[in-house]
Amino acid sequence: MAAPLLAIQLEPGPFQPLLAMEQWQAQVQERMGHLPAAESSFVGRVRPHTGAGEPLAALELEHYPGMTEAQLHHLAAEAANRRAVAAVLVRHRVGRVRPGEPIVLVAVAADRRGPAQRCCQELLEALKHEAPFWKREWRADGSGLWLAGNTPL
Amino acid sequence: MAAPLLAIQLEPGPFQPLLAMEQWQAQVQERMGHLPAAESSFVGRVRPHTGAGEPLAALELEHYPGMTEAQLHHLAAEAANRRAVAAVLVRHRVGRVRPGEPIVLVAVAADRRGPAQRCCQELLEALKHEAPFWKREWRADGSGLWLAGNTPL
Amino acid sequence: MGHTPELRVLLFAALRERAGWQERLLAAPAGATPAAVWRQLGLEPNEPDASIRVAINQQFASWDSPLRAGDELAFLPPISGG
Amino acid sequence: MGHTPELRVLLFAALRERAGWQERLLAAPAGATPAAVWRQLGLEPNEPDASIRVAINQQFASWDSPLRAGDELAFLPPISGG
Repeated sequence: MAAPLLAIQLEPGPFQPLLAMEQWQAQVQERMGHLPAAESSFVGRVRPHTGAGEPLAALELEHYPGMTEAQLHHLAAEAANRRAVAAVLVRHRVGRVRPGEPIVLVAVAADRRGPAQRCCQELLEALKHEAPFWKREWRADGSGLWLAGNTPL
Repeated sequence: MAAPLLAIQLEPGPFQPLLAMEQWQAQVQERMGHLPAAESSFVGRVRPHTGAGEPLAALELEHYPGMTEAQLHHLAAEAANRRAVAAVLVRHRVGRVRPGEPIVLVAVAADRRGPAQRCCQELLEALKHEAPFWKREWRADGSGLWLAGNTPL
Repeated sequence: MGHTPELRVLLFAALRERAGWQERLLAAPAGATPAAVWRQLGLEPNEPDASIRVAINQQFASWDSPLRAGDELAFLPPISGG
Repeated sequence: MGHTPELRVLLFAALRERAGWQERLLAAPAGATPAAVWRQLGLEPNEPDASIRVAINQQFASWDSPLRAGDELAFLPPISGG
């Protein structure tokens, strides 16, 4: 089997997940000559409130330029090889993200639904815990709070 | 919590999953005033070969008009209530579907990624086994074979 | 003794093609069940295997559900959706 | 005795704000480890808790990895991606 196609990108501003998926599908189609039978995807968006339940003005996403991109590639390759999938798409916001805006998109194409679904889930969990991103919640009063972990499943 | 928004539709001809998701997101946005934090989706496409490995000319999807739609609604409502999700989208082809064309789209929006992912998977399995659809593989020589089950996970 | 149920019977996919028909209107004896109708119609195999399912009025039902006049009875071969 | 490693040290997010700086160039004693550099820089808490991770040259590493001249050493507070 050919090496999986990995399309990984940080997004410094708002992005449209459906547009990103369309572009990725075109890449997969061009590379493979067809689209695999199973495609699983996940989009995460900013909640309108903080973890403590207050209105959220924005979420700030800090990253480690260089290491974050490399680690996303590493995690995507690892997840793709573990599950024998054909193609992986990751888009992840950095910077200031407003409520409702997408933060993360993961999509996986494979010949079977099981590997596509499992790879998509595993990669999402991996990047939440193993890719250097840090979130700060900004409230309307201008105060900010760094988060020390992730929203539970 | 409000009853989940269920958008269920049979597709008599080729459809575009990303366009269907865009329309559904607009519905969810209008109904809820925002898009939930987690969105999980799955697209299934026709493989280019039969289960026996021969080139596939087309897949024919027969259904039971009336019961199929009702059963899809029932399965979607059941899966949505079991997982407390906000909105569910199902599009399913009927008729003659060519290799590479989408057969099924399931998308689920929820406040957390776990319920969104699990509901999407469970609903996909449910409709594969509990919604009255029947597949026939058509080969290039004009012979057809009714399938007696589903592709394994 | 109940009255004679008038049934609409539907077959799908492989079952339809094997039998050579899709829909029949049928008067069944009082107390008829899907299992009895299957035999009455001479459908094959004589003892339907477990993979074939029954729907009455577009809802899954069991082989021994009592049928009533006006019911729509369908025999469903193994489902393969999605 | 090895020679003195010249290190580039980076802090991120809450660690950066607590310390009041983002990047430092530093000469560390021979045999220096991330744990030793953490103390040398007076970072807090004095004994870093398990949630803080170390990267050397942009790869995760352990607190007792030996550092070499030219290394980029980063201290990473708890990750919250996705």
